[in-house]
Amino acid sequence: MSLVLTQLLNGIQLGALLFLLSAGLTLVFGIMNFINLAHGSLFMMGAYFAASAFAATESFSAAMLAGIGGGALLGVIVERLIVAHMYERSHLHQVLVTFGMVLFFNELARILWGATSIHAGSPKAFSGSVEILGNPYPSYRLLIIALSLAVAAGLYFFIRHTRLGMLVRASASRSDIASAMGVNVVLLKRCLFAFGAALAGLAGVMAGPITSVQPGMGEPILIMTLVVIVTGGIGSIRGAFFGAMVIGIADTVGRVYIPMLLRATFERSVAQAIGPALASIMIYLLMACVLALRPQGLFPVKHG
Amino acid sequence: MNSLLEVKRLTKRFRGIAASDGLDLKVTRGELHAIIGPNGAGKSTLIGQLSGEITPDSGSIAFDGVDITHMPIHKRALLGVARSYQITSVFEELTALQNVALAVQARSGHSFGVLGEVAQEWKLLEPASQAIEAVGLSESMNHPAALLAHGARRQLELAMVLAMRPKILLLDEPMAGTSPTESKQIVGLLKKLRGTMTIVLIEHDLQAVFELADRISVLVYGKVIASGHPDEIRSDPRVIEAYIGEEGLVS
Amino acid sequence: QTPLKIGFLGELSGPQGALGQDQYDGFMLVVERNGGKLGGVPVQVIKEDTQLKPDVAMQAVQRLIDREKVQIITGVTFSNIMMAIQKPVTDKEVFLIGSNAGPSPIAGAACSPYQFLVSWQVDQLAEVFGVHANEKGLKKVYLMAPNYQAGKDFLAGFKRTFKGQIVDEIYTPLNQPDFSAELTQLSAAKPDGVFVFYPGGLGINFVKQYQQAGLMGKIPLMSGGAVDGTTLPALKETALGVLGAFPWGPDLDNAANKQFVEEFERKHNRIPAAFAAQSYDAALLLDSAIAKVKGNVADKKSFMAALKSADFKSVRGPFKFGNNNFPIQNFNIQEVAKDTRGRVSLKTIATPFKSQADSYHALCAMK
Amino acid sequence: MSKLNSRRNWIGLATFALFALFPLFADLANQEYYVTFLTRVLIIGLAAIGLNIALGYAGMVSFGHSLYIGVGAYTVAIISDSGISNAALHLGVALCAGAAISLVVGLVCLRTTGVAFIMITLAFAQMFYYVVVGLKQYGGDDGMSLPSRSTFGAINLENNNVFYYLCLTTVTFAVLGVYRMSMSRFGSVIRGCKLNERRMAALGFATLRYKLLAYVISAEVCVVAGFLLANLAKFSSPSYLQWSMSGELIVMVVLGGMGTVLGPLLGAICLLFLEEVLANFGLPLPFGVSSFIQSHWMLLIGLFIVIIGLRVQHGLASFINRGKQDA
Amino acid sequence: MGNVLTAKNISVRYGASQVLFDAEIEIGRGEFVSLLGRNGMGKTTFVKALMGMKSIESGSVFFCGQQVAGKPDYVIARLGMGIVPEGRGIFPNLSVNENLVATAMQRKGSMSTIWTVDSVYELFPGLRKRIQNLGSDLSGGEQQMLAIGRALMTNPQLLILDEATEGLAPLIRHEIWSCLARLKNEGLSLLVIDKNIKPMLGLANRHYILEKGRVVWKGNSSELSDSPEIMSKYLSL
Ligand SMILES: Nc1ncnc2c1ncn2[C@@H]1O[C@H](COP(=O)(O)OP(=O)(O)OP(=O)(O)O)[C@@H](O)[C@H]1O
Ligand SMILES: Nc1ncnc2c1ncn2[C@@H]1O[C@H](COP(=O)(O)OP(=O)(O)OP(=O)(O)O)[C@@H](O)[C@H]1O
Ligand SMILES: [Mg+2]
Ligand SMILES: [Mg+2]
Repeated sequence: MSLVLTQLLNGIQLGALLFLLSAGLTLVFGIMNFINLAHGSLFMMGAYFAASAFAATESFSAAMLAGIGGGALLGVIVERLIVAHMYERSHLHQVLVTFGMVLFFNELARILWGATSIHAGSPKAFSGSVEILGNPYPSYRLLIIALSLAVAAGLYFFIRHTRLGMLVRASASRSDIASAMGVNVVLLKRCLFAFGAALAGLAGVMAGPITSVQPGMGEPILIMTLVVIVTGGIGSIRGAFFGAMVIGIADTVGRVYIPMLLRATFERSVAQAIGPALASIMIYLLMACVLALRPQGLFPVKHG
Repeated sequence: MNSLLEVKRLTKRFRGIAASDGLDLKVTRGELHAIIGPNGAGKSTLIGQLSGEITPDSGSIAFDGVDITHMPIHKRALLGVARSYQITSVFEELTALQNVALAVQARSGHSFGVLGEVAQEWKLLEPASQAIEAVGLSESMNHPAALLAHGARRQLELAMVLAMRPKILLLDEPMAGTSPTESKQIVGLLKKLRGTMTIVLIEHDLQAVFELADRISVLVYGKVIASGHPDEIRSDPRVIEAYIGEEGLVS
Repeated sequence: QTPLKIGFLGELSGPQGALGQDQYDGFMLVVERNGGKLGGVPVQVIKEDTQLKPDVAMQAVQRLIDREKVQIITGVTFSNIMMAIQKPVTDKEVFLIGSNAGPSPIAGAACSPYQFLVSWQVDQLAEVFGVHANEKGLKKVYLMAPNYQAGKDFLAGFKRTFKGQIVDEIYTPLNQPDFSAELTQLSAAKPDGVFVFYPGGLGINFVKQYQQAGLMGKIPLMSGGAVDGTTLPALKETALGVLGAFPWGPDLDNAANKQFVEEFERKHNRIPAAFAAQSYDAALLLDSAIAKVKGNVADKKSFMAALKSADFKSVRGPFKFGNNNFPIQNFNIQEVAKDTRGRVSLKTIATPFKSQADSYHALCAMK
Repeated sequence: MSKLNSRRNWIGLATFALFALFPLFADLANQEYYVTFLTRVLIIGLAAIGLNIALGYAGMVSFGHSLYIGVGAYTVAIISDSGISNAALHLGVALCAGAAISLVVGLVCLRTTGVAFIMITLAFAQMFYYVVVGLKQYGGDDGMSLPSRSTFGAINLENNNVFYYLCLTTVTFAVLGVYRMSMSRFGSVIRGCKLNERRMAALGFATLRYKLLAYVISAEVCVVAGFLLANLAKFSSPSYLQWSMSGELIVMVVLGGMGTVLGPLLGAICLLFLEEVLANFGLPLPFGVSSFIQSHWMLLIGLFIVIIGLRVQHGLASFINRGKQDA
Repeated sequence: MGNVLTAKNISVRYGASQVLFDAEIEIGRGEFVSLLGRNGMGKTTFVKALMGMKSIESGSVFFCGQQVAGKPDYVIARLGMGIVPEGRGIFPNLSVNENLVATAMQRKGSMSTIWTVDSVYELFPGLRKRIQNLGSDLSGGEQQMLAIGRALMTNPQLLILDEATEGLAPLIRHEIWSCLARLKNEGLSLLVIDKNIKPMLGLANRHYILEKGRVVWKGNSSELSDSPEIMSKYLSL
């Protein structure tokens, strides 16, 4: 039983990481109506910035600063040069431009840091594991969960209860009107994109110590993130949060228990053949089912 | 009485708000039936349910003896239910003629043919150009809809609706936002159509409503509170209180 | 004199690009040392990226053979690429000098006289661990690999030689970057040892997470692919104590290896990985064989014989080709440890296979 | 209008002639490699033509058409694997499988619109990708080799030139077919759905049915492309199913011109030639630029795609049209 | 006191088609000015050009003594131009209260009082009952009141209303007119576009008529009432 709970915790941790990425992506989509496939690249660049900073300073705080700050800076640059020209364009063109950006950034990372994955240090204080429910659990992963919950709470408060948050929501639905009422929407959008990029950078920082920092590391997780926001309801932070948790838990639990279940019912070779295949498409199946029943996702945003 | 459309106990709720609240309505064949009522009374919701874009929670809608409560939009259209939108809805990139030809195509059997060339099919083009002439838009026949002025688009939309040869026409505020000049044109057009088909008209322009309507129903909070001849309605104290106001009578 | 064209096919981009690059660097080390010549003949190495896609590799092979008219193709990083191109290349009677991937079919029934593998047959890596586990007296071992052909072959290879009990055998979806769930199951099962096959980036993920879960040092980790010269710079101290296996190691004590490691480090400023070593050997092999036929590669019979004789000093020490043109060589177990200069590197701790041929050579029709 | 049309026909014919004569030149220059290369261009172009039916004509932005290339390719590989090499059977089974899958996938996907549609099509393609990669008996990650090309009666497809002409014929038929379709009743209905679906329903069209059919047709063209692609390389690779394949197809369609007859083919030619040139960059530029381009050509392709997305609204086909009007 | 707004020679085009040709308008402090014309004559475009929501090709706009032509709309809004846009433009995903607060500006406008949430609720008691409702859940009339309240919360020097009574029931329409009368009495400058000319004849100081993008007539209410040929030619009355 405690094993199941630990697995649940694993799922929550994956969800937490996914949320960090989804939040930025869904924010940018919800407010600017911009679909950013290059979000995974910002994640990757964040991880690289952090790893380089760690190599130079041996300090995780410095790495964090570099990942978040670098992500935000890159966000500003990308927004100015490319994204700002794409807000009014069709989703198709946005997909295209950001698809090109994915290829570009992957190659850029390879040029700058080489094709090999590079070392991303983890904070000394969180390098061990702690005993939870009788099972050892990596304390670093608890840090990820805590950080992600803090971001979720902060975002919720920001969006719901600050005046800036109101302006963000207002611009999301009617940016033309918001601008006519005295809001500098261009600046707001730029900041927001940078903020989303900073969140992606943060996710990259946190993912560095558990995965390999290498070119193309953004794609698999980007696709999971897309699944999260579509399942949760595109453009909604709440949707991103619950979507991330649902997907994180479904993926983790599916990976462990589907092969087990199959093994209990089929003979070993059959179970081993279809188990992993089934486990790896779990989340896509889940998403297809959700969308077939609720095309708007689980928590659609309310618009007029 | 020969009623074409019969709505019974129609109910539709949005998050607690009853937009239709056990609504009953009968529309007689051939009449122009106006529906008025305060903002948020549920008029657009009613039209949405009649045309099929909104599914009612309960109740029934019978059209020409057929129960259409749960019929999909396109089937209703083929039965003869046509609607115009509050904001004109035409195919911007197509010419006026192509717009109307699509409407003709809709009721001429299936469209899975991939061989014939639409631009050569007189079966589609002739009725289309007739409909365009009927609304007085002949000289703009080959202009893209995107280039038409506001009034001309209204005319084009009417031509599309006419080309569908509907039995009933549902009009949601066709005069909203139109200047007196355009309003007069539309009133003129509706006068021409009146009698040739059944029309349900939603409008806040009382002058036009009283000028056109054979019968008026007043909708408040999702219920019909009064129904009758224009003169009865004009003097009904409940209608004055809920909708027209004392001053409204004067103007 | 027009240079002799040699095609180099490798995984040069994408997440696994480091492997191909290492291979290429090892090969070019010899070519450049000889002033752009092999066997006294000027050579032009045309490099083609396979992008880890068999179809792209097929195009590259077509380009090399049909357009560039090469007679020799070397490199080839991954098994799936090898499987896709081996037949098209050898059918055209072009020499295929593989310097990494060695899948079982081409060691067995699908072997060809035009193909020479300077590396090793993949199953050996797993088999050697099985033997090692027996020698160390491990009773219960937990197996994990990604869910694809190579992963399954690996675990099968381990089971072929391991005599103890397999606690569980887990296949994770390919591309799955996170192993938290599996590690939880693993640590609950309390095995004596863990044998995994996770190459490249997956291996980095796995080792990092294994360490964070507090399992490193508690349960010995035997890994295929996870620790080598390309992943250690990313793993650093995290990987200390992990076991790996290769026929070659940077600390092997022979003259050829000393020269190789020293020259490589001077040129590239990093410790070479096994891929570079094998490729270096491939270049030495070609050097010797081309010299024997005096550059007349078109004389296929003689060139084939020259290759087969393997008349060169391998960085691995004893080296000769078996009947299937796969090497007969030693296989070592290595532990991740700090080298004399304090860098994290591989230290040879045992040699369970001495001059051993692979398990499939009997299936090959060549004698 | 008629002048414009005749010019377009003229350009189309000239292109066709160029393609038709190409193998002769290639033989003369002893460069059969380029025949194979051009065959691949034609096949990928065919897939782009297929995608264009959904994307350009019906306005359904599918980010998952690689799925159908995979269906075509794997059907051939799996059937060949069991020893049957009859092309008619391969194609027949592939088309049936394609129809069944696209019907189901289409039905689910078409419940959504906009970005959700883009994402769910992507998700389905990913799902099939993982299934294929996970299934060891069908080669898994390694892909599947075909023992030989499909046999097509008396015609010997093993000959590269013959195979080239087969692809050229298929593409020509596809182009003509799309041209006819765009003028037909069906064509005008799906265009109407793209422009204003709500209105189409209100006019009395069962829009779902038409869009679904357009989706299935579009998928089937890609299935044929997959069938040819597997035969070309005698190999079926899971990378045909990767999302970057879908992405590149979209690039080709947009680059060439959405909703135009020849656009997708033009886009495919352009992009694939660019890739080929960059990856084998031969110009002797100073400061190691050449080798930089050779090894980092993806960077330039990425930039190229970004610029297309930023700048190209109507595609190359419209350039040709505009040029014609000026002339 | 001078003018709040003086605009001259405004030309605007949408792509290839020019919509405004040398249009001009002047609004004095505390004045109620109306902009009349048939559909598609360019009224909304004119207002958008003044606000900076649509870039102008040529012309000058002086607002509160500053040249604002070419400045972005949010700058002009912060200078004190408030708008009730065509189609209301309520933020659908914000509550009534948030709609009012989000874009509020605390400064001295052209009226004696500084507008706050409370004073808006006093003006429109109907809104107070719906404080927590989302903008999208309001009826058309309530949305219109909210749009006016939102504009007032920016404490503008000049309030522009574009078709503020469109689609409203007669009862509510009347309420809006009496509200505008009150605002005028309190000293706010107003520019109003509306198709109901009768109530405006009573309220407005001056009128401008636009025809095909040009100002073809300007004058005060009595001049307009006295020229039936103008009324019938341009306004079909
Ligand atoms: N999709 C929806 N979600 C939630 N509430 C809705 C929705 N559509 C309508 N409503 C609510 O239902 C009620 C009736 O709306 P409806 O649009 O039918 O009114 P109406 O009579 O057409 O008003 P008006 O004259 O202002 O157009 C309103 O209170 C409205 O807020
Ligand atoms: N976004 C646009 N793109 C192209 N043309 C436009 C656009 N918006 C308006 N127009 C055109 O500009 C002209 C003026 O439009 P505008 O909306 O300013 O008129 P209006 O006087 O406000 O009309 P209404 O009374 O209908 O609101 C019209 O002919 C219209 O077709
Ligand atoms: Mg309404
Ligand atoms: Mg207007």
